[in-house]
Amino acid sequence: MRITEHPILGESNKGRLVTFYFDGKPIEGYEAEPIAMALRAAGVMALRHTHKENTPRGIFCAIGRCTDCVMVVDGKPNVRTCVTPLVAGMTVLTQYGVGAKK
Amino acid sequence: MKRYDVIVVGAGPAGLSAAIEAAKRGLRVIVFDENARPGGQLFKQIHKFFGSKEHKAKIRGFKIGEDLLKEAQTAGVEVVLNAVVAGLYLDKEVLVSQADEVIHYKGDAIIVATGASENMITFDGWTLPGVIGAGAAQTMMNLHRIRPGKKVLMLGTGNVGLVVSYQLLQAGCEVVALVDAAPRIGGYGVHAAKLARCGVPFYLSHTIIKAHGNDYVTGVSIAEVDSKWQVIPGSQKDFEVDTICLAVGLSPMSQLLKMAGCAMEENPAKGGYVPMGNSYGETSIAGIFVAGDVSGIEEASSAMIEGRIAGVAAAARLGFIDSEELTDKVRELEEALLALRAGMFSPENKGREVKHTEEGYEVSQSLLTRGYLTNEEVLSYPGVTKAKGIRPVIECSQNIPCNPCQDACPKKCISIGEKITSLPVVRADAQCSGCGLCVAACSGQSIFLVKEDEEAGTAMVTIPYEFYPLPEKGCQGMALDRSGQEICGAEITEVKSLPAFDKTSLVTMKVPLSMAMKARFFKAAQEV
Amino acid sequence: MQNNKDRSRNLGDYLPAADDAMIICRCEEITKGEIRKAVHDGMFTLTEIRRYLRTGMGLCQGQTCGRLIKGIVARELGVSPLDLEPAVSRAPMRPLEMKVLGNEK
Amino acid sequence: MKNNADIIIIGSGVIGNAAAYYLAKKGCSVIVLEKSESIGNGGSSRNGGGVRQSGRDKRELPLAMYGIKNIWPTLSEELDMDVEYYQQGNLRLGKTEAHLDILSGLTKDAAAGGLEVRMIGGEEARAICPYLSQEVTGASWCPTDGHANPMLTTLAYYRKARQLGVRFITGEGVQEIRKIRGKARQVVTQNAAYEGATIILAAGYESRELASQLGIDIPMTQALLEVLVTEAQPPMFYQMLGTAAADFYGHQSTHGSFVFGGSSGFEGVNRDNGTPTTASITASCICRGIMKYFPMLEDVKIVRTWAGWMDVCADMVPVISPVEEVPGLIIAAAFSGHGFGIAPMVGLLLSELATAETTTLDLCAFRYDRFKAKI
Repeated sequence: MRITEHPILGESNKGRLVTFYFDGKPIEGYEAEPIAMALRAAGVMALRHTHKENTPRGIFCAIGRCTDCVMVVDGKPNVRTCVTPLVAGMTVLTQYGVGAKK
Repeated sequence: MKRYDVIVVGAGPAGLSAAIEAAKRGLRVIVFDENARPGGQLFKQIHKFFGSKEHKAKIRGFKIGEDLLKEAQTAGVEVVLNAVVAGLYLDKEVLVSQADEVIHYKGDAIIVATGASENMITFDGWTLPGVIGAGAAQTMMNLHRIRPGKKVLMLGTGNVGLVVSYQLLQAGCEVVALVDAAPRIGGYGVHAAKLARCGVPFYLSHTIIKAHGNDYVTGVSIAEVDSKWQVIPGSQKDFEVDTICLAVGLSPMSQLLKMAGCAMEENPAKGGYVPMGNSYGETSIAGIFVAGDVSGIEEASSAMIEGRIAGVAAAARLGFIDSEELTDKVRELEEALLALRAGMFSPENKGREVKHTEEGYEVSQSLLTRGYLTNEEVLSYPGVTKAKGIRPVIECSQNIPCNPCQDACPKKCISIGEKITSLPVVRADAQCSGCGLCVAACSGQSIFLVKEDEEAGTAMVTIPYEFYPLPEKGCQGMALDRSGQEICGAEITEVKSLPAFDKTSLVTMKVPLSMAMKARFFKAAQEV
Repeated sequence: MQNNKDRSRNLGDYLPAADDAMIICRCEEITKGEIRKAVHDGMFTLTEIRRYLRTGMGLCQGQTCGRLIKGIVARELGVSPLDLEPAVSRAPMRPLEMKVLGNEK
Repeated sequence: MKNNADIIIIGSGVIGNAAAYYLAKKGCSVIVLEKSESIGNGGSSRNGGGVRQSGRDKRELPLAMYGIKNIWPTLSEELDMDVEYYQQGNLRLGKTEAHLDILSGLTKDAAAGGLEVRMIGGEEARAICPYLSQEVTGASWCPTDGHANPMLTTLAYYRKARQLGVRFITGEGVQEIRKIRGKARQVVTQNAAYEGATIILAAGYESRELASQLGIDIPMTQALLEVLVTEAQPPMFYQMLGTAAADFYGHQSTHGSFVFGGSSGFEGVNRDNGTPTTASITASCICRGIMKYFPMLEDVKIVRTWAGWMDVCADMVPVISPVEEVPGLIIAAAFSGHGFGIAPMVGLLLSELATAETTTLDLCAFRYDRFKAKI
């Protein structure tokens, strides 16, 4: 899903590829890009499941406003992954309701 | 308590412009933005802007952003990023969260330029992953270089829906359809035409009835609506898509102002709940100003001018300039603003169908409902001449505020006149050299060069091209007409990509003579 | 506004609609049907709806659903959305960790 | 529609709404007039939700105890709506000797009034609420205290009263209570005049101005209180909490969010812009207070803060009283920031006063004419 070459923006230069962990699986993403973008590039659509209806949610506004992309990042729930920069070694978990799956 | 002359909230086009004008007049200015990058929406806007020179026309949004940042730096503006303004309190105090602390700041003036947020619309399945805002798509593609999906359906044919759809194509996505419940395309016809000639269909008077999928979007159903917005039974159409983009308007993000106690009003012409303000953007609380989308939804071009007005007005309120300088400067800026607010898409025409241009030309119904001018209609506009030899063909049929083509032609073949919303006229005695500067300068990509060769029975058609990969000279393929239909074989005879064209390449294709006024896009033959 | 003042005004019966199960407030998962019923229960202002159902009280603080709810409530009351005052705006504008908000400079 | 009723209530807060409900149940016709556009928009929707007996003035204690024994446990059922009432005790926490002295004093007074409340050590406090920091050295513990959702309680009374035929009119600010032939009878607003045999004035601080037109002064002032609300957390504990040092108070709600109130210390001299508005320093101060007792909440995010006015009486106890010198007038105001927990009981008592029944509890301690100079 990554755009490597673009007619207007030219070649992509996103810096260093790093490894992080999504639900235990190692995934690669670019350092400092939003976590949600790295996950989208890796084909992950559902970032959390809701509290009442347990339905999946993903990126919606992509600018930190709608809070639909919240996940458990390094143990902290409700982290807006569309505006939180990726750091090497991060552990990112799908959020279920208000926390990680028990 | 940290203290500044002016605190600006939001480093988008309005906020930066305000900060620049204030700082240039000697004020100590700080700008806070919650994002990691400044520029607001400008860095997501990769198209060339409309307007005239003073509005930075034909410059791409992100370049305007870079220029504004440089200008701010030179003027001595402090820009603080990743800084969330948590609240706007009594005595013009803001509480700002930066990294792991919150910091108190007070300003003698506060300029709120927080922009807008996207409106949403509900339908069965709208919470599924894969249903996203058009702004989200833009952010993903142009900031983070991620395709939102492979196959996308866009809901909304205002300028945002049209521009983002084009960006999706540029990013390599397939746009399966543009859908709008309104019976007419809401945005500029030229933006719609760019999509139509790539073969993207428009479904007007249609709405989404369901997004399919269990874990994420796998398809979408749309249906036609009647004049009372009720779904017409049996009109359902299904598409296989992985992404549904919603571009159904913006709302001013005015929460800070409401919290501060500014008098607010619900104003449909301004797109929602906005602070009441005077012509300088000053709210009911003296010293609190607003500029840009937060004070009423418009384009980035007008946001920049509103920002400049607020910056100058803040300088006057704080006694850095006298009232004469204020009046002079604001008069000049307001004229520029009025120029942008004129034409068929002016705020007062919002929601109204305009049937004729200012010049009396009929507005094409085909353009409004299908996104393209018919072969016959094209010939009626003043940008299209029957002159022989190479010439510009300007398929510009609506009064939009834009005039770069007039300035671009070194031979002065194109004239718009004083009023920048007027339709461009190609002079009958035009001595076109075929330089192509007008083609690249047209922000709406609606200028083509046409040259017939009667003897050979062929014609050369030069089109603006902003896709990747660029076809090469000698490349064979098909020419498409304005509706995106393949109409004949075509061969690329020249490809020009000059710095002066600013990333718009000029691709010339050879087509049969009869196709000279029909062929408007090129599709390379699939390599076997 | 005049219209909303008398809370004994007859709104007619609450009639179930096909799209009552549609989520409107994405954060708190409040449906259109719940919002419509709340109006019939006497919640005539956006502030009351918010307190009654928690719409707009989730993580995003109503940034997405505010406008949608306004439309639903207005329709149920038979008034223009322009007559409904949006619910209040409260600091902080984005969620802030306690340790950050407590660490003042 | 008719503007006459048996009883006119001024103010649709939890007190006014509860009174309206109990009166309607008795078969009275009632009109409730509310100045705000929204029902219960004052302190009723802006408080910590405590349903406490401990820590109360001994004059209020019987009201609180009666309500907790007889009304709160079945209130959700009675009103057909979950008011999120939890009766899992109240911990008032201390960290220093001075704190424990304060708590011991309060505990002694309350126990003397017949309340089951006792001092416990830090370990026992942590056994009740395992999330408390080691710094907590002791607490007062009242197992029958609890909390409820004030917004829902206020709206539940409104909803039920409305169903029973009570007429509520919002955006209807009262300008004057007029005496007719020696009796308080007419309530005049900008739009209309309403008439009732009895008028219950339950308009918070604004009751002072209206009563003064009839020559009655309730010595009270207005003070701002602020509350912060966190993002939802997994269920952790359901006790009501407070501290000896008044750093903060609050609880975790059904929704999972924590609702914590507190102050900066400047409440008595704060300014506002005509609406109850939060100050830039208070939420931070409350956060620091909470983290001293619950360090593990430091990463929890605050999603919202709000402010509300308390109507603070000179002696910190409300006025719940018929006004004999203005026949027909009943005042219920000056709840001093702890009216919510006793509101159902006060509503019941008001319904008895307004129908000239013998009140379930003696209300002498709450008379409007109790205030005397100090020497």
